[in-house]
Amino acid sequence: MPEILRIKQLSAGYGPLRVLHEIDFTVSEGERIGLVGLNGHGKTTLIRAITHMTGWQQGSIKLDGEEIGGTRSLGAGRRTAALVKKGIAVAPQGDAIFPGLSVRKHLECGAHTKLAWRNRRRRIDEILQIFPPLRSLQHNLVGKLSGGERRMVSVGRMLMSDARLYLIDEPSLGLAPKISQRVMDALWALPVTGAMIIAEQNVSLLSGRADRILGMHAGRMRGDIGHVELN
Amino acid sequence: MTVKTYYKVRRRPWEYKLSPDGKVARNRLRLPFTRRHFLKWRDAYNPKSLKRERRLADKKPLWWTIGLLAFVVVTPFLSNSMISIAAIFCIYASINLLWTLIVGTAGIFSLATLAIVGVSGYAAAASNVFLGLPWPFILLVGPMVGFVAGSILAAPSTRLDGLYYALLTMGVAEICRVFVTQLRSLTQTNGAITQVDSFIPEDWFLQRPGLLLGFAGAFCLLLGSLLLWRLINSERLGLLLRTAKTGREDEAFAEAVGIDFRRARLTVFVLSSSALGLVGGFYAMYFKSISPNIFSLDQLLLLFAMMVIGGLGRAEGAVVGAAIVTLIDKGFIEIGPLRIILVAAIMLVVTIFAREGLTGVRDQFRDFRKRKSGERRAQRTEKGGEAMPEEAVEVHDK
Amino acid sequence: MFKQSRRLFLRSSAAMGVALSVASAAAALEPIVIGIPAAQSGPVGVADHQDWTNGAMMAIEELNANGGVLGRPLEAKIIDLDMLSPEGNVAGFQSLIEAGAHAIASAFTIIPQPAMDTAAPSGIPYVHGNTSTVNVDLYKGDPHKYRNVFQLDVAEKWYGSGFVRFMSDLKASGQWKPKNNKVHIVQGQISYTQLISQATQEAVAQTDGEWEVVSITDIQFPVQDWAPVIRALQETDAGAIMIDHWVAAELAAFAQQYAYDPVPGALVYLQYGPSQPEFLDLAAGAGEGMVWGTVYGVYADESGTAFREKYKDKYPGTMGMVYTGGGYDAVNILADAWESVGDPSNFDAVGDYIRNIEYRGINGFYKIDPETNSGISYPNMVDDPEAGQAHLFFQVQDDEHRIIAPSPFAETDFRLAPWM
Amino acid sequence: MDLGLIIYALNLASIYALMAIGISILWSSVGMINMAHGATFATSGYAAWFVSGALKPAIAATFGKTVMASVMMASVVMLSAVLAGAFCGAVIYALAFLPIHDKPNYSVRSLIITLALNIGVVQSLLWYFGPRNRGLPKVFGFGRWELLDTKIRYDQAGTIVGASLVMILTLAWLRYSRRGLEVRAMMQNAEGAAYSGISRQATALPVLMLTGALAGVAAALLSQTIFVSPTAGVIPLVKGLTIALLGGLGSVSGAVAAAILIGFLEAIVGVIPFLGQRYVMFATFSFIILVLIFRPRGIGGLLDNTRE
Repeated sequence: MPEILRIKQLSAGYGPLRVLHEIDFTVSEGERIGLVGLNGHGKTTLIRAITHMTGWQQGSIKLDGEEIGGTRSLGAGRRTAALVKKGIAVAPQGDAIFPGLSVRKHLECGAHTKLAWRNRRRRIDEILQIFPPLRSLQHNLVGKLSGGERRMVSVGRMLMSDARLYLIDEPSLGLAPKISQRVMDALWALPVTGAMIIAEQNVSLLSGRADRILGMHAGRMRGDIGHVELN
Repeated sequence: MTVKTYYKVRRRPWEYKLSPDGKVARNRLRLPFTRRHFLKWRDAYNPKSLKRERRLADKKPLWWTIGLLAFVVVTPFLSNSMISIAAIFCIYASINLLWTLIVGTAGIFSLATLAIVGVSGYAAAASNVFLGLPWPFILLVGPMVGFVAGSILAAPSTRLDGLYYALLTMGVAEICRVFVTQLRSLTQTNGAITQVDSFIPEDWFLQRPGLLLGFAGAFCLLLGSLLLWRLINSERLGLLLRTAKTGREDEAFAEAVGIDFRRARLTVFVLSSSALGLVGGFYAMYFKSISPNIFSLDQLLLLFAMMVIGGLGRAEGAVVGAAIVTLIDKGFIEIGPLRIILVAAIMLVVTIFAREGLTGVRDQFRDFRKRKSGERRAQRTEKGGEAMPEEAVEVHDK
Repeated sequence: MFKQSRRLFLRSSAAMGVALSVASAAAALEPIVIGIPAAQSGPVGVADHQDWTNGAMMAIEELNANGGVLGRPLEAKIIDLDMLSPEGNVAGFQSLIEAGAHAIASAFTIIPQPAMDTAAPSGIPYVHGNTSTVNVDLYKGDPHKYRNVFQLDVAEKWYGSGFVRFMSDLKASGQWKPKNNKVHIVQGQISYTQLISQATQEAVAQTDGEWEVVSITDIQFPVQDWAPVIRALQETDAGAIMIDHWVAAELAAFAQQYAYDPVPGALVYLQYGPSQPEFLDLAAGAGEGMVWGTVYGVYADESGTAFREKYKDKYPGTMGMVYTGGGYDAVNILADAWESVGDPSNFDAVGDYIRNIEYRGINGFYKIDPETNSGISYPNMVDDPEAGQAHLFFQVQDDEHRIIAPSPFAETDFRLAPWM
Repeated sequence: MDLGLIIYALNLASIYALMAIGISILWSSVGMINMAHGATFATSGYAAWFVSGALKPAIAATFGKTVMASVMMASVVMLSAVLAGAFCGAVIYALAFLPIHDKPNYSVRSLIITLALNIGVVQSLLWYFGPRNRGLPKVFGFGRWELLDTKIRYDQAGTIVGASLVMILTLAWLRYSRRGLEVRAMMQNAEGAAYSGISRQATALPVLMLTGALAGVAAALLSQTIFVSPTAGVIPLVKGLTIALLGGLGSVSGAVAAAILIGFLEAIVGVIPFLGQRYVMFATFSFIILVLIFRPRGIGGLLDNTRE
């Protein structure tokens, strides 16, 4: 299996303050990886560092064998858009949504490649298939939707363009158990090429479905912890 | 086996330290009626020599004293026009200090500063010219009107967001200007009130002794503004406000733990407004006249340029900026419009490169140096380079 | 003494390479400095001040070409005056006095008191064209203190009575038959325009019904669109319209819009603004037939025409009709005074000379009225055409300013405007 | 209230709206209060004057006094103003956005830089071109129509129609084009936009150029009624800013509504006998202050969702 993402010795943080310490891991084609850890132990920072939202000072990140961003990054989202275009699709924590756009328009925003833009109508229909509740809401403003629906829109937007790597940050956060279960079910059922990383606090939503589960603790990677209960 | 290199951690070897007698208890001066001290002396034992050392932790008061003393000593020997410029500088610097109190300490983005100066100046001048009050009352009427104007203006500040409030105050200034120029009784003089009585005797006006007297007055005004700045920022009020310096969440937090944040802000606003009223009265007396130009946008922008060049929110920024811009604007009138372009260019360059104006350059450079040394340390240590706590400074990252 | 001789040495050594001539001998002496405070960066008055500076520079160059004054060259010291604020006026005048100016020649300032107060203590001769009553009042308040502050022209209030006199004369001469006796005044908000409006209303009231002010419309600088004003003019349908505003560009905009929608048969009087060079360029033909006036304008007689030609040679394009001549005359008057007093540093002697001056310049005859320390206006104050500065009335004819009144100085007759 | 007054009000409103939506779009997408909008206005006016003056002989030589000549002249004026406005936008991008957009205090610092640019450009224009006003060639020609007993000047009609057309085009571009979608996404959530592959640096340039071009159009249109001068941009800037704020900074439809409101307010105050023209500014600002006191976020919140 070819490698999609290889992270070596990544240390990231805010200024001199380190949050992540020497993260090392690789993701191969077709893998679905769960990233578990308690609140504040670096899951979100890791995802933000990969997308250059948070600066990192040391290490290397390779996407498909190609170095992205050199050995350090200023963060601040300066290169995020460029990375997204290179094939990293992100559904960030807390739904980066556009409240004034309709669901359809919102999904269109995700079609950033030429191909996706040309096929955007068909794609949107496909995504509406994946998330049936959105079908009746497709002309409503996203700002007026409920939390679960917003999360679906956010994930749907992520899926609009083909990417090599999908990063999903805490899809169940703040949702009622039933709805979060439904979102997770849809996520695991996605027909995804490339690889996917789902960060999650609730390990029960991952176990049994993820190919691997990686643990994060105090800003360090705990390695593959398999399917053990984590507490 | 690798050879380890040790880096020396330096601790300000250049700093001058006093070595007091270790047996005598420390005797410190206090500001009257307060628990505050004039200077921030810090005692420590030198770990090597085990001697008691005393250093001044905050050297700003020292620099202030030296700077102001030099200024007041040198000015009387200058030419007439330079003395005038010095006096104008004092007036502008006072206005800017008080404005800084409003914008920086109280966190209310008001653009009505000059409007308050103008309204109180007009009221004070009118009380003298039309009601015949003798000149000492100008210094009473000014602050009173400033107090009222400040109270009225302060009311919407809690309701409106920064930018909207800024615009509202700009509108107030414009309304004042239009109103004054419309006043039929002032038509003769284009809306200006002239021939205001002054603390400068009529015969001395704009001549050597009068200029010096005027300068002395303006300098006292500047000292007064500095004192007010110091009192507000070091007293309870300033401490209260500093608990919620950084943003909305902090504000909510401060409110939640029982700090009446709004009240503190409004108090600072009204206090500064009263002081601005005094400046307005002084302005009318100093020039014996006051014109609607004080409400104009150009004048406001000039003052804003001063604060920006010096550094928004800092006392020294307000004064240094006022010095630079006043000197260019009033001192270089021979080069015509070029001088305004020069001011704009300085403003542009300072803002692009310095995040907090000229007086913030030192801090910015230190932050930069700290970050760099932190990064270097991270690179040469094997274990990822944990930052030392003292280096973990707040770096404004987006 | 030492300083002077050192400077002399420096100057002469600098001039070593140049062949010695009379002119360079004059240049070797300490120059006489004329301070010119001119607004260059402010929002108003920049064009007028430019005119004044141009006129003054022309006079200085001419005088220097003729060997200077008292054998000394003249030198202009020009500073950028912020004439709207007290501190700006004070700073400007102080710096001129300190730079060693021997006199100050200024077009005008908006708030005269700080400027006068700065100039007065030093006793420096300060000649200007403020055209303002405030000056006169200040002078009357303390004639000794302001003794050397001379307003070369007259206070603005004469514009009012002068205009009414002009209308009556024009009517009497039969060149214009007004369709009714109504006068419609459109007034700006600054003291200048307000005082002119008041004076006009008073003068109209004294005509016993020959004229009647029926409507007054207020405008506010800057006027973005004259449509509401033109509507008001249409509604009033007066026989004479006075646009009492001073910004040339806005008057040109008025002319353009008025050309679409004229009030038939009305005489349109634009007060002073069209004197500025830009009016004709901007109106682009729409100003045809409009009348304007000035109490301080360049004559079209022999000397005036010669001056106009010289000026146009030096500064091509449309010429300003007021302050060009004003600046030129002011410098010549100062030169006269210095020539006969002999010592430019003796301010009071120079002031005394100007107080008693009788000088015929290109803007008319200069004589200082001791009551007001300012000029005398013909025919408003005196009946002799050569005893004061004529209150000139111009009409735009064939895209040029032509003087149509008062009769001794008229170039041509009044012509009916296209809409009359 | 008759038709003439309505035309006058609409004329004012269309110029104000052109300025205000530029300021509004810029604030909500790039997060910048553009104080250099007035300088852009003045510069565009001068560019149109300069280019049309330079090309006048060539056009006269090629087309003579035909209709084609005036059409050419009109397009030269509009085009040069628009291009100059867009160029100013690019300069603002290079000075006030690129160096600091990811640095601390960006919003305040960009405001200050644009303010400095405004002061500097206005004084440079005054210094270089002198204080004299300049007249642009009449894009819509001289003359007027009589419609329902009301006289409508060509330039009034042209301004209203032209400005509306430009605004409709702008709004359509925002609504239907891909770039427009990106801009709208950025207006609503900058970080989310970055995650959608919309780069702030890449989008800010066209936005700044577009708003600059809008100011250029406004300059060319307003200069049909008044003239080009260095300080010509001051009033449009102040009016544009206040109207953008009244419209609830960041809301395009709010800005248009506010512009129409203020246009009519000014027209009506101007004809009320005891108020008249001299109280127009007074009334405008009082009205805006009143609205802000009762609706602290302007009137835009009524119309759509804006960026917080």
